[in-house]
Amino acid sequence: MLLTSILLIPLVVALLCLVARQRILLTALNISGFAIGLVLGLKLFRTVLAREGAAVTEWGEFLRADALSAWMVLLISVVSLATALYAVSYFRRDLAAGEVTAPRVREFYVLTPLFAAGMLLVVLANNLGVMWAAVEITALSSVLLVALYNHTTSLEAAWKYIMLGSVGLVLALFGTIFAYAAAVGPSAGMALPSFNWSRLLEMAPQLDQKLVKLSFIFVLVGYGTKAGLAPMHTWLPDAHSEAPSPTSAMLSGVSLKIAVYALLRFHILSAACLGGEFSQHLLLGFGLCSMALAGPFILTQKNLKRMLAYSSLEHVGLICAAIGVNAPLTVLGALLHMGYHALTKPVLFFAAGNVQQHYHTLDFRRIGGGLAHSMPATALVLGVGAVAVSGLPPFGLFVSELTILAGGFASGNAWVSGVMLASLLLVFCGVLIKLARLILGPARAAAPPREPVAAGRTVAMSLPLAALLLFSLWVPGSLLQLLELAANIIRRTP
Amino acid sequence: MNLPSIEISSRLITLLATLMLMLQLLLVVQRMLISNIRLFALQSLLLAVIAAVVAYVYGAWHVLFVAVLTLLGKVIFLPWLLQRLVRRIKIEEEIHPFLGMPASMLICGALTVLSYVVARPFTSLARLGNNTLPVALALLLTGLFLMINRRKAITQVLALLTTENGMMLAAIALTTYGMPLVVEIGIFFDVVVAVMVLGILVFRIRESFDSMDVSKLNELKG
Amino acid sequence: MNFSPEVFLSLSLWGYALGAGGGLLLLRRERLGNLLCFGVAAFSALNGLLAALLFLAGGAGAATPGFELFPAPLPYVHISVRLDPLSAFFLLLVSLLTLAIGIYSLGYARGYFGRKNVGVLGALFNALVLATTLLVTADNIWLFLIGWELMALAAYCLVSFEHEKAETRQAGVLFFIMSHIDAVCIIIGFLLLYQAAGDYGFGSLHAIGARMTPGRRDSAFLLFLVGFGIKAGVVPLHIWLPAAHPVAPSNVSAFMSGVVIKTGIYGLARVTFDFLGAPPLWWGVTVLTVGTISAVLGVLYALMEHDLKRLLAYHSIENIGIILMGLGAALIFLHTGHPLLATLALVAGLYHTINHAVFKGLLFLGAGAVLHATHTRNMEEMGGLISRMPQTALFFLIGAVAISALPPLNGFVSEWLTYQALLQGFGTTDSLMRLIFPLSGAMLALTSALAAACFVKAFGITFLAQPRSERAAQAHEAAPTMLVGMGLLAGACIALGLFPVLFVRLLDPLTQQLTGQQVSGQLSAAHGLVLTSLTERSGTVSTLGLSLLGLCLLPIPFALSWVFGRGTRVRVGPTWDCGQRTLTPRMEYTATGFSKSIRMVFKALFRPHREVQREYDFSPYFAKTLRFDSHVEEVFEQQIYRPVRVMILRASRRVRALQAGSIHAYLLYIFGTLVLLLLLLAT
Amino acid sequence: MNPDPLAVLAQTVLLIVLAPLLSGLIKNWKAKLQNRRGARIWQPYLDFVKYLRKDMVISEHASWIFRVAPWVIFLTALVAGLMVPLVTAQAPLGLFGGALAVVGVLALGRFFMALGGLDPATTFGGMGSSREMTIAALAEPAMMLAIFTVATMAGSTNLGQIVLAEQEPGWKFLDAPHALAFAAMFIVLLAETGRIPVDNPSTHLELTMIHEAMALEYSGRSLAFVEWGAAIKQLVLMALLANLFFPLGLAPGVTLASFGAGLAFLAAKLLVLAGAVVLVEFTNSKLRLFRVPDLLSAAFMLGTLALVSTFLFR
Repeated sequence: MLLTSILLIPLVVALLCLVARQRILLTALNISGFAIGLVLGLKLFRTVLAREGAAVTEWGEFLRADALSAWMVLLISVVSLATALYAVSYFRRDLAAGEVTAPRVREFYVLTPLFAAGMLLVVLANNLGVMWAAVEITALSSVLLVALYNHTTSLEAAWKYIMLGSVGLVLALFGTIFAYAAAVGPSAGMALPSFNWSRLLEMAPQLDQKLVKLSFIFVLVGYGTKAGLAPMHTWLPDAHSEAPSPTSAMLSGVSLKIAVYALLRFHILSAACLGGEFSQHLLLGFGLCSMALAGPFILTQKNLKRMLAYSSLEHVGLICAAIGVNAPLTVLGALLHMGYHALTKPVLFFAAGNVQQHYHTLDFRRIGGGLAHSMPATALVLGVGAVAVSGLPPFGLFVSELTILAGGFASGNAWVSGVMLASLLLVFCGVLIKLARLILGPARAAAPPREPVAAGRTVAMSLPLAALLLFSLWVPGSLLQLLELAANIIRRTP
Repeated sequence: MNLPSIEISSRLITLLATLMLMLQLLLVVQRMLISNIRLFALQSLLLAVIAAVVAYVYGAWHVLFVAVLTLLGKVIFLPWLLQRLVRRIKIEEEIHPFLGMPASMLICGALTVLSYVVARPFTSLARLGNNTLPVALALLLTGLFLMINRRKAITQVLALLTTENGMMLAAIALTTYGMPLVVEIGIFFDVVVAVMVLGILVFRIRESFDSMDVSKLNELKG
Repeated sequence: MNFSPEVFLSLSLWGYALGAGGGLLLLRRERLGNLLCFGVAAFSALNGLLAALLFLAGGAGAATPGFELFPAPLPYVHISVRLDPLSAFFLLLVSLLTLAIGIYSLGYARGYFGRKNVGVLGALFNALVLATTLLVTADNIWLFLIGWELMALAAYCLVSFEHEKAETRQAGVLFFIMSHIDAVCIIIGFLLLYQAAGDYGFGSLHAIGARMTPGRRDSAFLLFLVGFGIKAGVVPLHIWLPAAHPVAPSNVSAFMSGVVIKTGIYGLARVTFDFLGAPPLWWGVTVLTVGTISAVLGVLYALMEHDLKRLLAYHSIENIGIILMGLGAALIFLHTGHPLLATLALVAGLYHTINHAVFKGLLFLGAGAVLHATHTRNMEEMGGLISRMPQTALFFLIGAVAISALPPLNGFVSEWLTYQALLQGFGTTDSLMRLIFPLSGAMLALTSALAAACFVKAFGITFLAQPRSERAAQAHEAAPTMLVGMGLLAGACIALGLFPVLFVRLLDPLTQQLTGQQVSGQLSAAHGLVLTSLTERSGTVSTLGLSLLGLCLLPIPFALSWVFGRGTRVRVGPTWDCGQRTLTPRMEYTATGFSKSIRMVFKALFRPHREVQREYDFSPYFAKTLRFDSHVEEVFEQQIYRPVRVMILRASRRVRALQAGSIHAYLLYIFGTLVLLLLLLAT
Repeated sequence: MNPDPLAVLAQTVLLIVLAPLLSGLIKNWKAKLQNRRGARIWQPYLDFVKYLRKDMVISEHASWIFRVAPWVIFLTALVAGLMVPLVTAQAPLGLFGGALAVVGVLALGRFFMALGGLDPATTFGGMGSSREMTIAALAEPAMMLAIFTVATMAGSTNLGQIVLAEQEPGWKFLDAPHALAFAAMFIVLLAETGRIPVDNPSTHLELTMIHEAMALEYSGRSLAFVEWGAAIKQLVLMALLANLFFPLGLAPGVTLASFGAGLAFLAAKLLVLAGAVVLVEFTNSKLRLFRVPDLLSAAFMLGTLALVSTFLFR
């Protein structure tokens, strides 16, 4: 009943929010829903650990949660809880400023749990077709979230997001069908071969090799578009910068990783069938390409949220490349990196949201600088968040990045780590130059009056940051054990 | 289910698939929006017939259910919805796509050849009609090319739906009994909801931008 | 609780952490925050000093076992520190500087009351010292890199502490980018070592070079040389140093110039002597050449500066060059198989490291006091401060004499040792390569003479003659705590200068670890009074003897003036002014004027630009206003760094065009990728 | 070989007495060459005594450095002198420092003299200090190369050891390295003691004087010690040059008889060297300030050639 309850809670919250009127009720519903989700996530985490990594299945293998999906469930619930907490003060200010109408806020509170439910379904569904449908649900719910404001730019971003997303999903469906067709051949005698991932994994060696290659290519381009890998990433900066900050936090924080999760399922399948090289090289290539591409865009960036979006592009590229290298340390590092990035990126988007509400623009030149004087609390959080996202020591991203690099060296492909380090350096310089100019400097005359200290908002904003610092200094043994189990699933070692 | 009916049905399916490809090429050429929608409806009809034939030959009743769904959804409901949208927005004609007629025809030909080349190693697999997979791939690739080539939002949505038809054809052709019902329904509803969301967006874009020309949507740079 | 070095070390580390935390808590109450932060920093520094002295004096050759400071966040990431002679020596250096700067800052930070948040300054300073101490005593690659990046981060925040000025922000960003570039180089270097060793601990990395392929070993060395070279401020990679040090608060620039650039030297020494094993010849030659070039160019550019703190920053580059000369010579001797000479050169390099830390710290603290009093860094607006700030002037003079390598102070002793090492190096090989030693010796002589000229200018223009501006006229003596801080370092300068033999004995365990030789016995003669270069015959010097001799001879001039000039009186009168009315401060020699002759001599290098704009009403002979501007072209900045930056930005703008906004282009990218992959699959 | 007080005292007296005589001699000879009668040889003694008797006028802007500088100049010259072997092969204070220490101590004297020049806020003092430090900076590498040549040939920087090594039988007197090194040291001698091609000791013309400009503000006792210190420094450098390259007559031990013979030899060598200096002064005119670096770079080249020749020609 655990998995179904994890799925049902957000759906119920979504339905209730359809009915509820007052904003307080909506926020309470959302926060409590996601809090319960987190508790259930932790319960799932403990049960998976208790079963030594054997998968928790319900509805006759329709829902299945192994170590990898348990880790994903944790990330989804943490990010959505943080978003819900921040959204309270965010929309209070937006409503006060007349930026958005009450029905649209209600639309936000309905769609966000739906979005979370979609993501949870993706990670819990065992059937690849259902997984595809779940990704489609996340796409559709997040499109309307992106188009929440009625500016022309957010409509444009939403349109590009839905068009490119749909094309990606059609290709992903093609890939899924080819994978399914590969299973039809060998099991001619039996009845309809099951579309479940676990069964397909058992039959992997007998699958038709050519069809599996074709399917991985389509899935790579399809889900790669949703994950924002390099040449297919063009929708990412538009969607993440035009969406309301809570939504872009969820988009950047975890929805990219859901698409990467889907890609990983097929990567494990094709590795089991064809032997790792084919899919690993592709993942490595696309990952490095995304990392390399992020640098130039950040160096010449003019908009704060777009810069954060490109930083997410780089981190997703790093995760894919690390999994492509497929050394024990790099895969563990990649999973650890997913966790730390999921805690860091939302904080930056929350701070960017504050800046947008205060200055009504995100353009570096128009804000000019002196953020430390006009918005001291937000500037501090933005600064500390930037330090974390650039992978500097006190925070965990440094440890995960260095683990990946050490893994790259240990497994003999040092050049990969070299390219990674070069692009990380380029992005670091870009982020430093832009944010130093934004945060530091004298108070500007044209800047709006000093921001009143909203204690509630600052706490909500910096909660994930505190969690990040805690988990940077002390990684609990059980969490590490879960990550090792997940890494074994990805690398298919028993 | 005697032997000759399989022979006849596979030849029939090959014929229908080729017709679908022909319709696709017509779509590429056609300028008028309304006729585009009707062509799409016709193509969906052919797809439904193919599904019916497969269902009849293998007695797989759930494929028949898919045929009926396709008939209701894609042949009747979606074209009606799109036509209503087109009439309310009162834009009739695609002014001038990026590539002229001859160039786009040439590219579609090349794409079809590519899909045949890619699909060649899988001929041993296909049981019903030996060219359904290449046709499906061709539909996908030409549909994508159509999306790239056209400026109007509605045409892009139509192109997306044709690629979706190609996908359904591949599903039916490659797997003797089609995909599990749950998956079919999931996919179908997603497509319908997607079109409705696209409709909402097109309507909102129509309000803020006075035209449906998608190439005007280029404010977000860098 | 036995008083072993580890106890003091952990006390010192936790002390700094407490100071940092305390500073953040006491943001509101400035006075208490200042006292707590810098007081705790000074106390912890004292602990660190005791730990280092106890360890080195104990002569314990073997390193103490590493102990965990903090439970490991990940199984392979251990936060464990270990004291071995090399890290103990640098711990001594860090703690000595922090003690003096801590005391100094108690007075200096008062200047920021009301203006800036002193709690933040104290907390960041404690964090910087904590990171540096962790870095120096780290026991594995992880803690070293964590310490390295934390140091860079804390130093960046401190450099841009007064971020209202645009110059400070730019300098801070440049500093942080360069530190990150050197962090990247070092990470790749260490991962190459990890690849060979399979383990992160420094213990397992010892002499790992033997087990690496020559190609990988050389690339590791080059990466480390570039990485640590950037942090040390070696010439082609030095541009951040003269930008960052002047804009930082003076106690921070003293710490950065005295200690932070020494972490580069620590890294280089640890890697080349401890990890990479027997060096090939070209390593030593590269380090020696780079050292010589840095020394000469450092001092030449220092001479052209009229900003007091930029002048001192360039001098850091010069002294780092001298240290690298010592280390380079030691590497060459290790290759040619002369361990005793290598140890002499190593002792010379490390002795100069601590000397430079002490007198550069003293000079920066002095400059800080001057800046605190006159609110300007421009020497052209100073003058006559010796009568207004007598103690600061005396301490600055001691620092100036020490840095110009004049007997009897410590600069002379370490440069004497370097000369001896270079001199005896000339006789070791027969190949033409031996010419490099005397040539770098001559360049060292040129450097120290130019340094003397530069500090005559710095001291003379800043402290002597008449005040050139109103602000300099109203200068007042620095606070007592600042004087105590400076006095401590001045005392250290004198002690290190007069009693070198004592200090060389402290270096014994270190040379035993790095080159397997102990030379303090050979280096001292006449029961500790005289310093020799390995054999008494090859050269001796005794700074103590010289100063005592000077005192003994003092009665002779007194006697002469008593015998002949008993009844003479001393009268104070106006300076000779060729009969004009009075000598105004505008007639005095200026810093730019003082360095004019050297600018003319080295015209080819400086390419000076000189511009005079005259405004006159009716006749060109009676100018209404005269504007004179002369500056020296920043060769490295213009020729190397600016073109690279412009090229990168132009390439990025071209890549930016990819995201041009048209959805058709985006669809084309996806379509293109798909078609490409399909073609790839089909063939 | 720890220093015995008798030798130290003797050498100190010798230095203090001989220095003014030497500069007086040089002035006298130069005058005679310009067919002038010139001042008496012992004129400098009278000048120094006269200065000692006069009152001292100190500038109002000057600080304690202005008062301390003359003492430092005088004492550093004396200390440097005690480390140079004048009469006996072993300098009385050879243990305390070799060639490098002599250079360092003289540099300390120069440092304080330059500060003394800057202190009374006069333009001439600043100009003198700036030029003095520039020339010293350019002269030092050449001097260091010469010392390196001699030191490597003898295997030690200790002046006593170098002289002893040179007195061994198999020592060729002016072989190539020593000749080149001597030439380089001679140019450096002219630069350091402010002789004609570099600086004109007898002029008060503010555009050309270097050493004189720094001593402009001194009067009375201070002036005496500044001038005396300069004279001692000149003697020390000349003795260093003479004994290092022509170590004739330097007795290894310290006995009364050897002291007398050593003195005679020293006097002869100094006279020859002084003659050379006077000849150079007489035949040349003062170089323009920005031509002096070319002269000093010539000295640097000579030094490098000397160094190279130590192992190329042997």
